[in-house]
Amino acid sequence: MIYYIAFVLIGIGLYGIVSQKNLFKQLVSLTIIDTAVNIFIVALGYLHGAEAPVYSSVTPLANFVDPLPQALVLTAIVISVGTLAVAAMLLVHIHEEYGSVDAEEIRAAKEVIE
Amino acid sequence: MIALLVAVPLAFGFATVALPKLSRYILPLVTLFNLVLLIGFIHPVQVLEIGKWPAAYGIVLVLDSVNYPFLIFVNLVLFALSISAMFEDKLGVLLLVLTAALNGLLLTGDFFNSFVFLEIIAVVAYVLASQNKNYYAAFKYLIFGSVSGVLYLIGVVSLYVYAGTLNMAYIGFIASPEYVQVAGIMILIALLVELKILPLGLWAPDVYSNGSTVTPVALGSAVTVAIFYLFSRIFFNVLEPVKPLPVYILSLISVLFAQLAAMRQKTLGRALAYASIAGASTVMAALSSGALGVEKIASAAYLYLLNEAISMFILFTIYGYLNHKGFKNDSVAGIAFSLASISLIGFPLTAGFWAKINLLAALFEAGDYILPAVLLAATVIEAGYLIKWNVDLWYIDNDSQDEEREKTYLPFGAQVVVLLFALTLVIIGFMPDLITMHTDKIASHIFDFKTYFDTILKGGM
Amino acid sequence: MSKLVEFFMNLELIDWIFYLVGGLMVVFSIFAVEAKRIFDSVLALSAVSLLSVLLFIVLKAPDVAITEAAVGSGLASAVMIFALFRMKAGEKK
Amino acid sequence: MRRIWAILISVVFLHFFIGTYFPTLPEFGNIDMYRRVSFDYISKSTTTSYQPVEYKKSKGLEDGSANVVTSIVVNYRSFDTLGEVTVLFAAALGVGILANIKKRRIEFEEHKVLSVATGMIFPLILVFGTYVFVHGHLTPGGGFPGGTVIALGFLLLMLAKNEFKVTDAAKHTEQVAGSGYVLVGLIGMAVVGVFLANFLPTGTIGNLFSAGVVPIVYTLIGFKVGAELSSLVSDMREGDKV
Repeated sequence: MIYYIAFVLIGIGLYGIVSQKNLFKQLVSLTIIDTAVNIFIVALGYLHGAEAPVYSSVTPLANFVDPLPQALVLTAIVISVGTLAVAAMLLVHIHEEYGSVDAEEIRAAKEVIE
Repeated sequence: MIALLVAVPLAFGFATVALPKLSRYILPLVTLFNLVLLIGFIHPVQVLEIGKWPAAYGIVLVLDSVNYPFLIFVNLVLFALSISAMFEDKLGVLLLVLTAALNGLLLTGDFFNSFVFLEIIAVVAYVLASQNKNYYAAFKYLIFGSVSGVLYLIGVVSLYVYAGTLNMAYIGFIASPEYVQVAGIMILIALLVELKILPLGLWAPDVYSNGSTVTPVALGSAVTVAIFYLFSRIFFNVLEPVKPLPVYILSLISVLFAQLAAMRQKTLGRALAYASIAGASTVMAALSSGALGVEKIASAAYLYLLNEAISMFILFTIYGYLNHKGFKNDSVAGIAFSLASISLIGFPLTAGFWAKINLLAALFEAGDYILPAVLLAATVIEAGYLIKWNVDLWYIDNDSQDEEREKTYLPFGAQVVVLLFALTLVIIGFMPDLITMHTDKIASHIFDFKTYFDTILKGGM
Repeated sequence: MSKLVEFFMNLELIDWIFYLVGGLMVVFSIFAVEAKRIFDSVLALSAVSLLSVLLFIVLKAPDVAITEAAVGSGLASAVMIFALFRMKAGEKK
Repeated sequence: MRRIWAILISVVFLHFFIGTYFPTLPEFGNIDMYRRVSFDYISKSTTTSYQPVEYKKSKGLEDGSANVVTSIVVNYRSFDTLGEVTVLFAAALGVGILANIKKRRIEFEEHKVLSVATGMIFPLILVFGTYVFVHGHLTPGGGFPGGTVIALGFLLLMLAKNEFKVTDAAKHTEQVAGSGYVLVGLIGMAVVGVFLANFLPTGTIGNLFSAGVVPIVYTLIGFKVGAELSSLVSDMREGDKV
């Protein structure tokens, strides 16, 4: 079930990237994809009836879900936010340069420059 | 010991962030240190289990006869780049990070680790691509690159689900082939985007033609070579090859389309960018040709890749400095440029000649006649536009702008590097055995999964 | 019809949460992609991110949930909104 | 036209994933833990034979953090985390390089309530962030969220006090913490002989002073991420500094 949610979200993100002319929307769609993939990966490690993978006074003995996908997702989240920051800065520059973040208007502005 | 190849550039990168002026001088020193370490002190075969965790659990770094030549070449390119290129101070820190990431990507024996290094390279590449106010192209690259990164991640994680580990050798041993195919498709698409095979590499022409002396060289000569290594490692060595036919056809179309597009370009930068795409596609076509697993084809393909990388280094560096100003004032650059173009076309007595002849011979032997035909047609087109550009640049008339003349020299460091690389091409042209010796070795080991697996199994030092 | 009722009767709590949160996420992300104003789509994005935090908690991944809450919906939205402000500042001139 | 293409691509994509990819996956919530390396991560027996771990009782394990995710992130797969830190580093550096826009900075109107409230909350946020990364090996959390919380605290300060700027001190923190991480790895290389190896005793699982180098590394990461992200946000706001 959760697989389908994740992949529908990825599909929406992909649709957004291809269909939207606004570059900012493309970035938003990209972030949706990242979130969806993270959900999918965590779901791959889920085990029915298991606990969160932390030894504590509540769970002194091991009956845990798979911790490795969670560790991978931690890395993936940080990587995606790094990419996002660079992308946001690039967008600011594009807006500075062409006065717009719309792909077609940028193309028009480029032709004027050339 | 081999961890130093990653740790040292990284440590210096972190340390110089507050004083970026230093990084300009540290970068050549660090890459030189890496080269000395590689040539003098560490030799294949070495396995390092990081943190002392056994191979299936932790991350292993492997140095064997396959990645050793690649490591030397990539560090050499970065060393040359640090001398020849012109960049702002802060980019020096970024290039140190790139050095560490490329070394890590070449050494790693772990799928997720390779994803992390690919992403470091990608983030660095986005920033590099935005040099010279090329922001829109960089953003396009970012979108393409991030989507491919997501696909790579899904592929890697599904390999973990199938095999229960992330170690490349163990996955190749455990995971069942029909499942691996599905994950392989995703990883393959991700790598094809980075290797700029055409429908997936539409970002490349704009990024490569930004006229900087860093971007096309770092991306085209260092990163592409490293990713070709990763491709060979994953699909020849570790996993079963994913049905190669679609990739083969895609690459063939990409070669022809890129060459035709290169012919029609009005600026040299874009023409070179398309030529670079065509080169990468040719190597890809050769590696994925129907006769998969033939060592001779792989060996010739690696020679082709080397020739491509060195020639493109020269051409892009000179284009970055001189733009369209011609060689009247700087005949050293002109000679290097012409030698590189000749080698790229494949005239006799250059490295390109042997690359193409070896490739053709190996393909004929294996009974593949489509790629040779495409290759010959591509060579004719390539010869056409490269000779045209050479003639244009040699006989261009810019006497009228006296003020500009002073500026159209290459800096001394760049001249030396470019000339040395051009000489290398000629020397390989006279003595191809120098290189074919190594490429044969790579090719004979890359299809040998058993040796690789045994190396990992035996573990650390 | 009876099959549909049966289907919903047999759902456990965790499935209900998935349907509810997942459905909301899909709605919000469609809104984020199709919204007219960019500001709205950034807000919808951070809503998607917050809902995913809920899913992470249900999936027994507290570490990921905390990181996503701080990084994904906190910092990422801040970065995007700052970028938007920058562009607005350019337009006024 | 563009939308039709987009729908087509998404449908092809979903078709591939649902038709070809999903059958290869295990059923949701029904995975086989014994076939995965995680099983040994949880019981902390990658180098020793299997032995169940008990909270506050097991001693001298190969890895001593009660939070298994942390033990993977900072110990078993520490090299990945080094790479992850590097991605963030490269991104912050890239934003710094790209920040040279000739545009005035983003100004905020100072608000009395906000600035007074921030004065009270800001230290609490810092304490909370520090708590999150110092206890990363015991409770959920760790260096990345902890550092981000600190950066968000600085963001709040930026919103409340218009003059506030992140100074070069952030860059120096980043420098020291980043090199410190590599240095910890190199010390491991000197003491144990392998890069990033744990060279401290792991103690009793569940105690604050346990888990060897893990808390040290997470603290360094916390400082580094905090400094990096605050300077990233500040760079985005300030524009051309020169």
